[in-house]
Amino acid sequence: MTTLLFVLALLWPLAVAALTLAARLSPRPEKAPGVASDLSLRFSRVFRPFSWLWVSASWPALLLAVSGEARWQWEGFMLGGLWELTPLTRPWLLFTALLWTLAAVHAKGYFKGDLTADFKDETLPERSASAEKRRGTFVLALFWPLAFAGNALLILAQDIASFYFGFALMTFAAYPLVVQAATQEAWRGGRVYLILAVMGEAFILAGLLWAAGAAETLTLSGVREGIASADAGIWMALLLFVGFGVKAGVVGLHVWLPLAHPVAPAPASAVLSGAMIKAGLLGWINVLPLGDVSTQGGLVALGQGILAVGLIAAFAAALYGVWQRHPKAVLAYSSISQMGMLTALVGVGLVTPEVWSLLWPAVALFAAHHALAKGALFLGTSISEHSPRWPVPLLWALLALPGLSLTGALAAGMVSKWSFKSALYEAEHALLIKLLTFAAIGTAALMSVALWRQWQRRQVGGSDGYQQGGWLLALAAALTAPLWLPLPQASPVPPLKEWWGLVWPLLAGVFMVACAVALLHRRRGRLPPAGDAWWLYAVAARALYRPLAQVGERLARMKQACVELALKWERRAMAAVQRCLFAEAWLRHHVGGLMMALALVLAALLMWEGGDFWPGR
Amino acid sequence: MMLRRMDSMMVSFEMTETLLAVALTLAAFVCLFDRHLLRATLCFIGFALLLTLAWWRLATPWLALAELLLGAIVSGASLLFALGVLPTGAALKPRHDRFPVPLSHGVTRLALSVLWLVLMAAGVRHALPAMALSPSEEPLLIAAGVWVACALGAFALHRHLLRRLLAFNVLGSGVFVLLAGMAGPMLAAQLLILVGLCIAALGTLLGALLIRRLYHLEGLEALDPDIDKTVAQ
Amino acid sequence: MNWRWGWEAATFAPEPGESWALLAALVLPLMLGGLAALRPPRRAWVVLLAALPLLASGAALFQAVQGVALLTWSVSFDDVTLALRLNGVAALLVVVTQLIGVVAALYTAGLCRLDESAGRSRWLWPLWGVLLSSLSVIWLAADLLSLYLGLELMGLTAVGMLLLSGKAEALLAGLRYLLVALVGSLLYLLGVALILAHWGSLELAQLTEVVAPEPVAWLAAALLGAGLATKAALFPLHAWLTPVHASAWTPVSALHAALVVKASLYLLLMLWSLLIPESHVAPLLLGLLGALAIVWGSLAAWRADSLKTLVAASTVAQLGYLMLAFPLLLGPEMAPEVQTLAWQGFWLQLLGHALAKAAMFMAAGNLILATGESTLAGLAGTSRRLPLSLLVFGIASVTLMGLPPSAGFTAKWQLLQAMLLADLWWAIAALLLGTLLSAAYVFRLFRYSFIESAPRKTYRPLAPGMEGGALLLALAALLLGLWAHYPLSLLQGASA
Amino acid sequence: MNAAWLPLLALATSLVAAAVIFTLPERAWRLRTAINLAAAIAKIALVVLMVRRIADGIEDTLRFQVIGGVDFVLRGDALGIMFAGLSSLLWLCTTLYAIGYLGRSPNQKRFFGFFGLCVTSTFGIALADNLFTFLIFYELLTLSTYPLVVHKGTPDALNAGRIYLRYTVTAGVVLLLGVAMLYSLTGDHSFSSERGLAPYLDDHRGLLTLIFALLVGGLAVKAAMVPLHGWLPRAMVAPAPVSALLHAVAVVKAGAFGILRVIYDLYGIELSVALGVMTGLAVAASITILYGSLRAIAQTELKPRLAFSTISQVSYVVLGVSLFGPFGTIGALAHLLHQGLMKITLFFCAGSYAEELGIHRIDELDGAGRRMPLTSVAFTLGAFGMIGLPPTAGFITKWYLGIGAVEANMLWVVAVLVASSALNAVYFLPLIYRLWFRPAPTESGKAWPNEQRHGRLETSAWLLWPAVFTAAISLGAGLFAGLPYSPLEWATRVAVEEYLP
Repeated sequence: MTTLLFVLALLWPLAVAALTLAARLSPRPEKAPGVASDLSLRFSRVFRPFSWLWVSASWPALLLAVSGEARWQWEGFMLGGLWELTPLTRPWLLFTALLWTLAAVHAKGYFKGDLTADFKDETLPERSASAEKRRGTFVLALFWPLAFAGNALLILAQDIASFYFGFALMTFAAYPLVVQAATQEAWRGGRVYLILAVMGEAFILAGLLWAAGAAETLTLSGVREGIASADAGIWMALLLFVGFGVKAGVVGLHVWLPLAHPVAPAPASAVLSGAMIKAGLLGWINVLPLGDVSTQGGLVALGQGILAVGLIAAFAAALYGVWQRHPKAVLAYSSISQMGMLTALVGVGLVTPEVWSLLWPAVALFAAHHALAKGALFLGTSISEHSPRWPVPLLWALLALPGLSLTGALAAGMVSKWSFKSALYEAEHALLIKLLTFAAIGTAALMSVALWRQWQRRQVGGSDGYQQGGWLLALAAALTAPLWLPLPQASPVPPLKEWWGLVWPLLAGVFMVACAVALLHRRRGRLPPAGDAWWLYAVAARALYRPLAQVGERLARMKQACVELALKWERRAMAAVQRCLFAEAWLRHHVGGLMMALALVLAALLMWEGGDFWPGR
Repeated sequence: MMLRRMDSMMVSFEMTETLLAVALTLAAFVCLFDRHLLRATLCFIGFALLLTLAWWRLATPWLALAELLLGAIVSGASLLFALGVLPTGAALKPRHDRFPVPLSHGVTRLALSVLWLVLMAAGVRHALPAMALSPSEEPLLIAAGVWVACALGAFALHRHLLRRLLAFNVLGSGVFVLLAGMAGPMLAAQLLILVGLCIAALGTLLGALLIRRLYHLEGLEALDPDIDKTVAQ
Repeated sequence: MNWRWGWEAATFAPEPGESWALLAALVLPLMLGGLAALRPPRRAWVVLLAALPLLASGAALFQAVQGVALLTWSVSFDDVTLALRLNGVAALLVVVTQLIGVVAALYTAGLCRLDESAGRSRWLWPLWGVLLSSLSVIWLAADLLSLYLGLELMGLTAVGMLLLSGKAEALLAGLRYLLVALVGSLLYLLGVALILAHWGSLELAQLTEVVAPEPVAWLAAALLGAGLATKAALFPLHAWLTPVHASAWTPVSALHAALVVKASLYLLLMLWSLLIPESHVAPLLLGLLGALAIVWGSLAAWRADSLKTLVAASTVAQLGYLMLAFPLLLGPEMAPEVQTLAWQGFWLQLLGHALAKAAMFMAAGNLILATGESTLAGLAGTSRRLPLSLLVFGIASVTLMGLPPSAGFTAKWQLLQAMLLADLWWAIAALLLGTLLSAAYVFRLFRYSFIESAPRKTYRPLAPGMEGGALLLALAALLLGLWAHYPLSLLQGASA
Repeated sequence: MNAAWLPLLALATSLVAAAVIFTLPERAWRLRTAINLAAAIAKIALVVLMVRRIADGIEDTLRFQVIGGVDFVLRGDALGIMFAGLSSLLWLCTTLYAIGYLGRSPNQKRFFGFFGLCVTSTFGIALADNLFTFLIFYELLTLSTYPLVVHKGTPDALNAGRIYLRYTVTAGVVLLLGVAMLYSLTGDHSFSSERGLAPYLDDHRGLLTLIFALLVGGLAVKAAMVPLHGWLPRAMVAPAPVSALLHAVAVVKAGAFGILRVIYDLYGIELSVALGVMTGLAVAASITILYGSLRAIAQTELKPRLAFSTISQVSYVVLGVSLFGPFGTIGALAHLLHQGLMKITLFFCAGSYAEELGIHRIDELDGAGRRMPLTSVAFTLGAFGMIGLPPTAGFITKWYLGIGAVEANMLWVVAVLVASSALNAVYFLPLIYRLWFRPAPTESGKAWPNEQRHGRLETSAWLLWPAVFTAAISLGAGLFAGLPYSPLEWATRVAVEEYLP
């Protein structure tokens, strides 16, 4: 039964994608009225994009996650497949699949207009532009289940090959999700996403190869042990950290997030920022020897570095993000900031391994909560742009709720904050706790800014029941995450005396934003662009590329010159040969003389050789 | 014959043979180096007749007969035919060989001929060690060596086809005489010579036909009418 | 060396059947040639049928030599001994000669059917017969008199055949060839005269016992060498060859290039291994000239404008490979295994080249006949219309290039092994360079033939048998390389 | 029981087919097609039979003596049958494709005849059991591919043919010298013999190294290793099926396979390591990999880009060989097959684009994915395989190569592999992007460069299905690499044999 669920969880999304494609390729009634039979018409209706069947792509995985821990092994798959739901991956799969499901429901409403456009009469004047967008939407619908399949596979996988497969599948299948809008910005965002993704894949591949080769293993647990015991473990770990860090938005490698998220449609942003970004985190947890008490000094140093990087991300992203104009960009920076905190926690896992056993449930909870809350926030951006005719305070309170939860001021957010704080207390990381608390100020500020930017762009009408339903469900799931997330032990509710410690950053953050808005809203300065360091990278890359291109050009010219020289020599040699061959006529003329000469030479040589040249012995 | 006489071990001077040898050599020289073609051809016929005499003197009547028939009559007639003398008609118009001989060609051919003479001498000396004691006893042998060397040189030097054919014929005769002189009265040697004579006559006949035909068709007198042009390039 | 050449007493006396086969091999070509002159055959099957007894005689000789390795016949009167000996080499050569001869006859029949200068073609048949017989005599003879007879007959008939096309350039080339060949024979005769005078015998088996390294042997070797080298068109005395082949009729060129020049080379090798088996410098000189021949001939073929000139010039280069074998075969300190390898390589190259060159000339003749063009450029675009002729040319050129699995390759392989063992690096370089250059000139034709934009022309159809026979020869050359072991085992003579 | 007829028969199927095709008239289209397909299927059946027998431990051998001390030997061993199987499978695909590609164009008789010869030579190379036999078929391959390269008969094609010959014939000569030197040193040496060349190491170290250099140098030309690769991009003027076969199986693989044979079955790995030639080879292969990728990026036409990609990819095989250790070996062997499958897919697709839409340049690819979805899916799969993304076959080999490099303590090789992956992504992802995400010219009112409607489907079925089939196999070879008889499993079997004698 579980095996069947495994298979279904992984294959059903693929099947959905295939059926969606098939429905698209089957003859369409309006194009070929005579050809399409009733059956094929029904087929294309049932399997059209954003049908319920399409939404159901993530259900088997959800069911699998709910049904409990399981394990399935099949040697025939790639390098030997091993899939397992561990105490860690079960909640992970659960929140991931849930978010995908809810985002899909939201998308069902979100793309309704595009969907009808899909079957619209093709003689519209603005055909080209709309056709492109429509196609983008279809491609999104096609790749959505594929990206989910990748995401589910990487969570389930315990062997390297299928993990890496899932990771790559998710990464590349997410590209159409980013570029759906087919605008200039979308293409740019997509490009940045892809460039960094490829770099990330390269680092991951290098790290995995190294670690797996050194440890002669094919499983992720083997990689962990290998890194822990290898001499060069720190370098392997560094490679892997950087590789997954691209996905997890580690500072410096995060530049794709603020560029790709705002351009993607809301449901895609939700899964990108909620579920997929966590794949990087899961990657770290899977391959870094977190909680391994035998870790060597090098790895501890790396852990400290990770810790620092994470904290920098947590603060810097907040500081930069508040200046963003687009709410989704602000949210993207918030994701960077939140992932920074998670990065710091991973660093703790390396620095003080003994605390990891306490810490990881907190990390899982944090991840789940952040995923769903961020999902709700992103979905909320589409709600605010097409807000339903609900009472305004209610709507905006609902829109603000996940943000509040993220700052740790209430509900699941508070629980998750407390659960890692309590773990950190045990490890006596007082400074870290303080810093994380300060980071929460940033979160609060970001949330306030995001809400404010949403307010500025609010529009009424045009939203759909599915859109709102998906959003509301995500919100509810986010707020109640500790209740349903299957963690080993129930997450502790913070004692009352700690409550203030969790709430004050919110107030501080909101206050600061309010002050800043009050002070600055008259000023018309240029706001820093989204994607911060990307622009620096681009300049640097261009500066680096130019001399390289020149070198290449020079080499090409040199090669050309060599070829020409060779050709010239060849021509000359041929001319010389031609001249030489005139000697053939000379030889023809002088056969008689040559014959005489040959006889003489032979005779002379033989006599000389015989030592009897002339005239006698 | 010559060898048989060697038994006596006495130094004698064969007048007839010497005269014959000198006459033959003179005829051969004229035949090889006279630019007047008809004269050279006639000289060759004379040479062949003298050679018949020589074969007779050497007590090889079969060879004498063959030389008379094949050498003098067939070859001679062929050469005359090639000249256009025999059946009157289109004769080779310039009866002179008018090809210039560059000095370098002449010098190299002369040098080659001289060296060949040395070669012949060495060959005869080593093949017939006894001859070294009395070289004058074998005037024909010595003469034949000279013919061979000169004829080869002439063959290499001349461009006119008829003259080359003549040179070949003289060369052939020289070789035959050398063979007979060195091998003595062996039947094998005579057979070899007979075959050679036949072939030489056939070759001369064929060559003469070709020369006529070529002259008729293209007006050619030499093999490489354009040699100077191509070499100059 | 003696046992290789079959200059030793035969263990068995020839049986009557074998003697008859020998007689048939020598006389049948004459009879068939005469018959054909009276009634020139026009159809391939007639030629085939008539040639069957001839081929059968060859097969019988082959069969005989397989059993006993060496057979000798001799006739004596007075001091003259005419001797024939049949060993592996001779049997192989006879069979190949007959094969090529018959295929050439087939081709000739086809050619006559196409009504190509029918008048003179009648003369081809008796000449063909004499040529085949004289070649067989040369392969089989074991005394210098028969050899001289065969050589002269062969030379004259060859000249006669070459003249038959009647074109002015053919006459010119033929006359040059005639003069050169006659003078060459005279040098040969001079050499023989020295031998006869000094050792008093013309029989090779007897001579082996008396010949010692002394001045007469050296001088004779030099004279024989120069004469035969001229007749065999060895570099630098090769220049008469190209125009001869380029202007003659196709089957004549084929026979000439395949067999006639080889006969002189055969004699050269045989007499040198008799006279100067221990010499170092003379074979070395010939080898060096061979290296030059490879380069020179290949370059000439590469730059050739007309197809037949290309094929003819390639003969010069291919003879160079055979010359390269001389320093390996003869010489004072050559190890036996080097000699064995070179011996095998020499014969394989000779046989392979004979078959391939005959096929190549025929293919080239077909191309020229069908298109009416003799230049390479004129053959542009032929691959579409004359694929079979090109294929034959291609297969033959595989042998010429020495690419596997052809006889040329196996021969080169053996020579290469021998050279490696003997450390003759310059010879290796020449050998390999030759391969490259031969590929260069062979593929020039193909390059032209593949041009698609060439103007369409009307092609003359070919008679049956003109392509089939050539294909047979080309394939024989190809497969000879792969099944070389069998013929080579015959070459080792009785003591192998 | 040794069945000598089996290798011979398997070899003869294509040879006889070629011979028969040469005798058929040009217009006998149906008969020719039937013979081609029947021979291809028969060959596959025979190969399958041989594979089963090898799995049972029977190595069928055909042997006869060519000259004293040198035999012609064909032996169906595990390594050889890998390559033979690939060539026969892809022969079928390519034949199908070529039938569609050539349509009713002229000179088909010549084309299919030499095609059959080419496959025969490849097959012979695969099963050759000593260097002599190998050399025979190796040279035969050169000859039989020349007419295919110049098939179009244009000046471009003829020039390419000349360049091709210059390279390959020279290489053949170098190889011949090497082989001859080796034979004169050691005599006939079977690939399957346990006795390596180790006994000669002490006395002939320099000579062995020289011979190694000659052999590998000669083979590297066909394997298109830098700087001996110049012929390959030029040979792109050949028709698509030829490029496909040349790149995927016949020529470049023959070179790579030869290097495999030389190192594994002739010198032996230990000896090669002891000679110290492996590092040099690895460096050369790495340079080729990176150089090929860099040059590929600079190409603006589709087929040359694929050609440079081939240059880069084939050296993976050489790289794997030069890593001492079983994983590198497995990677090399598996890549031999995987790269063949993936690259042939890419060339099929490139040919289909050119035939159906007239697309030759890369910027013309815009939007072709929607016009020809299945072809483009196949192309995408092939490209992902080249990049080495899972689950395609390319990932499997990259993985094993990487592990092999780590095991051999050559971490820089891992860096090369990763860099090559990234570079592959740089030159393949834009293609995929153009295929799928750019608007087609038809949408802005322009037309495809030269659109033909070849069939009811997106293009002619002959062109479509072979590409889809090979793409599916290359996907399957990665996805189910752990199953028995998969390329990886078979490669592992061979590697185990090599390392555990």
